[in-house]
Amino acid sequence: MEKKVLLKVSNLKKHFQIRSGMLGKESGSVKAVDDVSFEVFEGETLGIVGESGCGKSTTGKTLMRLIEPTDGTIEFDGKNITTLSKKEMRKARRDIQMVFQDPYASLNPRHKIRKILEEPLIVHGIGNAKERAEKVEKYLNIVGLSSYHADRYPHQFSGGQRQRIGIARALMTNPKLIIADEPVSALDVSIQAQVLNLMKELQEDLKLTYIFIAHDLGVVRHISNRVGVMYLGRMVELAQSESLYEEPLHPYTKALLSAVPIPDPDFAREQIILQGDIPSPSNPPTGCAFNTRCPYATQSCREQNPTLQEVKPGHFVACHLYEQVKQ
Amino acid sequence: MRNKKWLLGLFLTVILSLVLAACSEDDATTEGTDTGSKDSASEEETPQVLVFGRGGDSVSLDPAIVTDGESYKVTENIFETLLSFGDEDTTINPGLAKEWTVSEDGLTYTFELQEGVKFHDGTDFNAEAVVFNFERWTNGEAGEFPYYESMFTVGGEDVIASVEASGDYTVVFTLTRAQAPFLKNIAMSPFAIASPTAVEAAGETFGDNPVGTGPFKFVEWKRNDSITLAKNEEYWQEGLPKLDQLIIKVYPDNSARLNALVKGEIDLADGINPSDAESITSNADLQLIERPSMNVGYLGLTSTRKPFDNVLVRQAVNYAIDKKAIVDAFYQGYADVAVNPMPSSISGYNEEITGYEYDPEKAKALLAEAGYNGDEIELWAMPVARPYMPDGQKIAEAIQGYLEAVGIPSKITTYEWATYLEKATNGEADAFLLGWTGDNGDADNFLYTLLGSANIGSNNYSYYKNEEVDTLLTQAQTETDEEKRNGLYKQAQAIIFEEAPWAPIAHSTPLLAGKANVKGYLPHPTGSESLQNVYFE
Amino acid sequence: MVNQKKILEINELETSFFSDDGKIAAVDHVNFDLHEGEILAIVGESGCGKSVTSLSIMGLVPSPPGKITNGEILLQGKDISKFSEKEMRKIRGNDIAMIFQEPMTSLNPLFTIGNQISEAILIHNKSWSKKQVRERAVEMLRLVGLPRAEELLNEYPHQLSGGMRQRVMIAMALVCNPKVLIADEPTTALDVTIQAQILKLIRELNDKFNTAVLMITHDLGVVAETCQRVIVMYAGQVVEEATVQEIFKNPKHPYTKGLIQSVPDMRYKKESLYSIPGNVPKPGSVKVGCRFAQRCEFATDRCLTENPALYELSSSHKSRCFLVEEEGGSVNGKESLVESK
Amino acid sequence: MLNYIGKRVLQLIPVLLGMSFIVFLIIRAIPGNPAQVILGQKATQESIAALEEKLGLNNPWYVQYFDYLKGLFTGDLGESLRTSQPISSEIWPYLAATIELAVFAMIIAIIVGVNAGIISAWFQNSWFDYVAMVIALIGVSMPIFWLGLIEQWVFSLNLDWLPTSGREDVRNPISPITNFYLIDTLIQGRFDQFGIVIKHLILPGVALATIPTAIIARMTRSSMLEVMRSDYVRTARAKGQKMFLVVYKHALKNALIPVLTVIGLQTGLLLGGAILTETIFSWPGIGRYIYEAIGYRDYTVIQSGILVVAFIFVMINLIVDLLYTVIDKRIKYS
Amino acid sequence: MSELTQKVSGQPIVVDQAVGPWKEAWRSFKKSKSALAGTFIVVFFVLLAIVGPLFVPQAINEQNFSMRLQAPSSQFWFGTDDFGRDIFSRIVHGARLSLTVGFFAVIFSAVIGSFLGIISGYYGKWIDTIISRFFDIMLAFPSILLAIAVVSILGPSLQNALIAIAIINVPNFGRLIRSKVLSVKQEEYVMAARAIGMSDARILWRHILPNSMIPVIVQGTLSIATAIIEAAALGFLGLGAEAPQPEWGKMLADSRQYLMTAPWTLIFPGLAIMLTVLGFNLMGDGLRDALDPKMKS
Repeated sequence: MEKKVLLKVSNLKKHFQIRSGMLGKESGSVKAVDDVSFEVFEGETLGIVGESGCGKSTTGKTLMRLIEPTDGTIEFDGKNITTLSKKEMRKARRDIQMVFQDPYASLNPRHKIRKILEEPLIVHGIGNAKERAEKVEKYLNIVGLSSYHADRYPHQFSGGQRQRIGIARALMTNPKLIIADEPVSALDVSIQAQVLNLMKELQEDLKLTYIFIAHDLGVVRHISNRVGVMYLGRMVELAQSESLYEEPLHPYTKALLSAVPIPDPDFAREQIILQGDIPSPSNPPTGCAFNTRCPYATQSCREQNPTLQEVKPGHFVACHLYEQVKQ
Repeated sequence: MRNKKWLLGLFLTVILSLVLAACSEDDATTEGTDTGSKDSASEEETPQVLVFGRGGDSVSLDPAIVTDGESYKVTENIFETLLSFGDEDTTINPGLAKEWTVSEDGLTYTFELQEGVKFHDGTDFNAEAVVFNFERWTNGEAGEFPYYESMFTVGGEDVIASVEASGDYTVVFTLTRAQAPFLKNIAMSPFAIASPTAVEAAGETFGDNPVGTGPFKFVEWKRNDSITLAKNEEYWQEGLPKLDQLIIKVYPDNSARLNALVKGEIDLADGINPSDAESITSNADLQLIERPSMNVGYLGLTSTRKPFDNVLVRQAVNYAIDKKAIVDAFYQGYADVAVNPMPSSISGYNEEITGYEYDPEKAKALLAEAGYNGDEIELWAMPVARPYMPDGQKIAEAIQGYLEAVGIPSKITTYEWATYLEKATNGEADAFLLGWTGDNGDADNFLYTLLGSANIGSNNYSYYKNEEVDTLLTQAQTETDEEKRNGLYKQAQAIIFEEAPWAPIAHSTPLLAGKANVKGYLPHPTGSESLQNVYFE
Repeated sequence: MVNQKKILEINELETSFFSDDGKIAAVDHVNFDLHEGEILAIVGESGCGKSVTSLSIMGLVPSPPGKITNGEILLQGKDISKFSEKEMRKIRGNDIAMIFQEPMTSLNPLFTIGNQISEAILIHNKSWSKKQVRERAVEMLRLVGLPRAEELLNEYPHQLSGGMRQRVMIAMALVCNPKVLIADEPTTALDVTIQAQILKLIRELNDKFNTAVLMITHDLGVVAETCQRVIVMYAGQVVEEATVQEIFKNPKHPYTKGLIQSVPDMRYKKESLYSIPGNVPKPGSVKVGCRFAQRCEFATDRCLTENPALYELSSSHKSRCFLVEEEGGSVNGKESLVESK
Repeated sequence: MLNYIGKRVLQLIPVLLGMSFIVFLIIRAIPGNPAQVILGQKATQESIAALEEKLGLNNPWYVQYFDYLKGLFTGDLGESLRTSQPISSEIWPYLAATIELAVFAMIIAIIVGVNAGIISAWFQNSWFDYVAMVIALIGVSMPIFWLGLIEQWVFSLNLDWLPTSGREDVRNPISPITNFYLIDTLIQGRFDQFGIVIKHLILPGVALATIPTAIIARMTRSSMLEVMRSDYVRTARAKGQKMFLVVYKHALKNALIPVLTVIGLQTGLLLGGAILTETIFSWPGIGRYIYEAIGYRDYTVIQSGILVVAFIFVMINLIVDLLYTVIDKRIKYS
Repeated sequence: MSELTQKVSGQPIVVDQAVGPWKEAWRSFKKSKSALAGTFIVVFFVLLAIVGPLFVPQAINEQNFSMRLQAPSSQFWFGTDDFGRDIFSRIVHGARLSLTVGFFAVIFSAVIGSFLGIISGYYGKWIDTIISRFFDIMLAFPSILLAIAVVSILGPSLQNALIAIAIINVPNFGRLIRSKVLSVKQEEYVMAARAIGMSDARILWRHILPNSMIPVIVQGTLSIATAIIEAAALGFLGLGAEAPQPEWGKMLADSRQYLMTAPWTLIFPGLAIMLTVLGFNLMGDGLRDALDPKMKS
């Protein structure tokens, strides 16, 4: 069955410049996102995982052009949104919405919930005052809050409730795609489960497509259909989530999965403990970014940067080990 | 760890310095009182050091190039003029010239100089030195010797045609026109004789290293702070000066200066507020010293501006103000109520004029007659204390009250002193407070300078112009017969009184104060005097 | 394990915070023992009182507004909760050491690593020579697996990565051979791969030195991988205490059950996660009844009016739930002792 | 580091240039004519015009400005219009007087302020804390010219403990070498005079120190309170460190950074803004020098005086920034 | 899901009222005794300025030389000055002048400073460079000298002193706002606003401005305090209020010569300045703690 591609990202790059010296000359750049390509199908959840500094959040924000990409194209619903004017892009955001990590910081502390939720509607000129009020109530109910909550301020809510509000805000304009950037990492486990369940229900009810960015591999597996693993600004592996979790191919993915503590004292496994730290993205190693920590690194890994290749149907990996296999 | 040491170091240093301070404080106090008692004991062996506190620093110590009174206060002690004023008046006395003769036509003056006088640098004082000085001034660039220009040029023409030495100790002056106050002019501080050697050697910096023949030698100048002079051991007048050292110290603030005097930090202080007079007289350690008055403080009424273009309004203002009350309140009685534009001590003063009495009813009547419409006027008050008016702001406030009472509303306006003068010169004020201190005690220096129409745009701030007055005043300038000359001035004063270009307010007695043991100090009406006769008892 | 020597006993500990609204007990009559050489986990969600418990043991509850208002903390039989600040200083870092959640902020940014480790040594070994101190510092840095130990001594914390800093913290904590190490969320701020390194290190050091470790965490995965026994806290109270096997295989308290079920397990994909409804109550807000009753699916009227005791199912398993009482749990041990007092 | 200093100094150039330009325009916008002021009330129109020409005041303003700039680039601050003295030599005694007073005041302010702040934070909500903070608040609310007067009234006139004004005992004058009298007297071994200088410094120093002390105390307190809550302070306590050392070693060094900013800023302010104190205590300082120059319309003195003060101000800021790097190795300027 | 909602709402902790940030701030403000004391002082002086002049015993400019320099008595509570004017009455009137100057000077500098700061902080780039350099220059000026220069240009009067004080305070506000805008710009809710497609102008007005204004309110209150002192200082130097206005600084300057003989002429105006300033400082501190606990001096 051919699924419809909702979002197609090709060769996305975001380099932050570092300036120094007397005249602020550009002395280098942080390659936060470096040549990332993937597709998102309608109705699915694409998880993006990685450790801090891997560029997953930057990728998410670049997709909405909250951060302007340095290079590459983003096609949304068949339309190239990288070339849209600022104004057109603002309109396009009606269909792509975002849920943020920090439910404390992403709500304006001086606005009541009603105002926060109404804002997207006003911005996009949807409905009159009455319709807007109704819609606010409706979505408050949808995310499990009550209509009387509309007249409260953000600080009167708990973290989980605030994240529900954040989700409600994202839903107000009936978007097609929601980019959720670490939506549950600031929450306690029991609350996290509530929010994850809510997101899943909403996806089914409202036919949403998610890009779910997180560092918690358990959470990502739970919610995603497909998962991409990022390391130092690059996508190192992308596959169906079953395939990725059961048979990870990239040495980094393997190590990452084996490092996750399993809440089961009887579960025995051979842990791969990686040596050393993640290199700085401003000064990444040459060749494969992972070669400094990779147990299988060869000379070519130090010299050449592997590309993301489909080594099994629907399973992409960027590693020299598999290039050879394929050839 | 390093950090801690640093802190500790700082801490110790400070503690140490505080401890040192505490210890030495005691020493200092005892020593301080010691010197104090020795001073007052006036023992021969201990040096007599007098500290004179004043309000501002000198601009330069070259008297020829400056115009400010603070500079002359110092140069009077370093330099001497050919002729000198009397101790407390402006009579002419010998100075560096012991005798002088005037030709009949008043165009040739011959001076016989003191012999055996030496400048502080050892240069001989003689006729050549006098000639050198006058030539220096005559040949100066425009604006370089402002007083020489203003006193010895009339209408762009030099008054002094030549100065020649006709012997080692004889100097002959030839004038282009007769000048009645010529001798008084010669006696003025700016025309003090400087050492030719030093002038040539120092060039532009002569003002920092002044060398004269006076009773004191220059020692040191800490700008804006103090100038130290030492006794001239070789001074030609026997037994003078009596002080060994003279320190002239700046206290810009009147109260600070008085405090310093009370505390014994200084011995003499000028610029005493009249309001402090009482506390000084009641203090046994202090004496109040009155400087003879040679000034006038007045309320100028710009006669080119409404409503003061009307003589009736000007007269009304004169009637409206209770000058006596102002003098009592703000001069604490240390002033005479002014009637004429010049003080009574100056010859030519018209005693027949009694002035406008305080009569608000009459003022109202005059205003009604003049058809004054009740427009608000600007009443300018000077921002700084002047010898002729210790507190312009407050006097303005008082005048404002009096004017209000007769129906002239006014708004007190102040500018910074520099701006104030400039704007007043431009005739921008309706009514303004100002004053004048005489330079040489001559009537011309008051009446012509302040009310002659030639000085409109300069010192005639009230823009007063009366042809009759002008004629009288120019006649008087060249009239050498004292009697006739005084007659002319009396006539002029009568007209000025009627025309009322000012409301003269007071001839103040500037106050000084000193320690009770300071003797022999005779303040001079011009404001600058030599301290050669001063001593401690 | 039970027979092992108790090194730390917490009896009826109550730590309260005082504000304008009155007294709020953040730690409410908590009892547990820590045995020599074991790793004991205190697990719970934010605000459950686990961190305050650890600070109470260290005598570092910020005061004001906090204060230990009841109970005793016995370190090898001596009640250190009654110690003066001066006496406490001799305990801290020497008998009980602590590492914190944020290795980024737990090291003083303005002093070198060497300075900070030496300080920890010198406080309790005043007579040591400079050389001795330095050698010990290098030894400790090597022990926690840091390369270039000698050079590190002259470096500042910001020059190190998060993982390295946490190693430094551990080295610093162990420098005086403490009997107890309190690790307060030691890996929460770290990436997964680094977390694995640190947890491994803690296990190794525990093995090697037989130091008892009190591991404060919210991550059940960490608990399962490192600990032998577990204490579950909820709203200031201990709600369950058991061996790690029992907790995961046979949890008794509904909260523990819920907690375990709500964790997304990376190994499986569940259709829907179990979620505990509602929110964690604010400290002091539940005055009567079981503190979990509002969120508990088994809650009865009794639960709303009566606070359950910590019932003992076996010598190694206790749970604060009336269901356990019905199963035959009994009140004994310290709790009964103290209550009967 | 050197690179950074160079860069900062380069950055100063536009600021100082802009400043010289603004000062130049402002003072020429002030009505009043320097020639008139110099010659005084008794001057004639001719002599004023002549003097204007001599001083170059009748040139167009931009010519005057570029002449002035040219001088600046060759290190020449110009000559005072009034006294014809080169400003570069004239200004130093004033500047030294102000620096001595300001440094004295800042030492008082730092010692008292920092310690009061530390102790207040350490014993938060104690009586000391309350009293110190109330005093500090009154301190920042104090019109210091009034305080100076009251000080004189109490300590000098009524109690007769300290001199009213000036820098030295007039009868026992100090021969200046560096013009820092504390240093000069020590060089000359005149310890009696050193004590006298200290006595003269106390009243104006305390008046001047009042506001900085209060600000530093408040700043130190809030900064310390924040630092005291930090993890590394908890770490230090967890090591068993003595509270005194925790406070004065671990916490203080960290808390010092924002305090340092305030110290720098206040020092800068004292150097230029002590006009009132200098007037009341007859202190021959730079503030009064410039203030009087405004009165005399001594353009060159105002221009150069303000530039020098501004230069010192920005240099202090630079030094403060560099001190950060000494205290905090995380801060790297490159 | 409805079940869940019920559970949530069934929580015992339900705050049923919307407690806005302002109300919250007021609550914490009320708790601070010193803030209340400050407010009390400020309100007292404001009332004094508004209605005081109606009740004072004597017309302030009525001169009576027979009553010069009278010590405080039941007739003249604070004594009389050298015009025989009642100092108490003059201080009451002076409150109006000082508060007016303080208030309006701060309003002007806050408005201009905020405007420049917002432009600079929000648009950045070369505008920011220019405005920031301008602020640098202004700040490097010794501010009192700048004020003196401004007054010298405009002529000494209370109104011009106000303008001078407003000018010297502009960079303080400008810098404050600029840094606040820069930090608010980084807040996640601003990112969130952009994510819903909001335009820059709207973000500026709805999100950045309201959240940046808090420090302005706090700084404004504190600046009124300094502005009052600055006005008094200018008055003291004779560059502020014109005679016979009873401005406190000018009253001090006018009475300096009576320090020894009639100290009451100095003590009361000085106390009035100090108390008013203290009031604003206390209130400003309280506001800071209540509105913006993170903000530091």
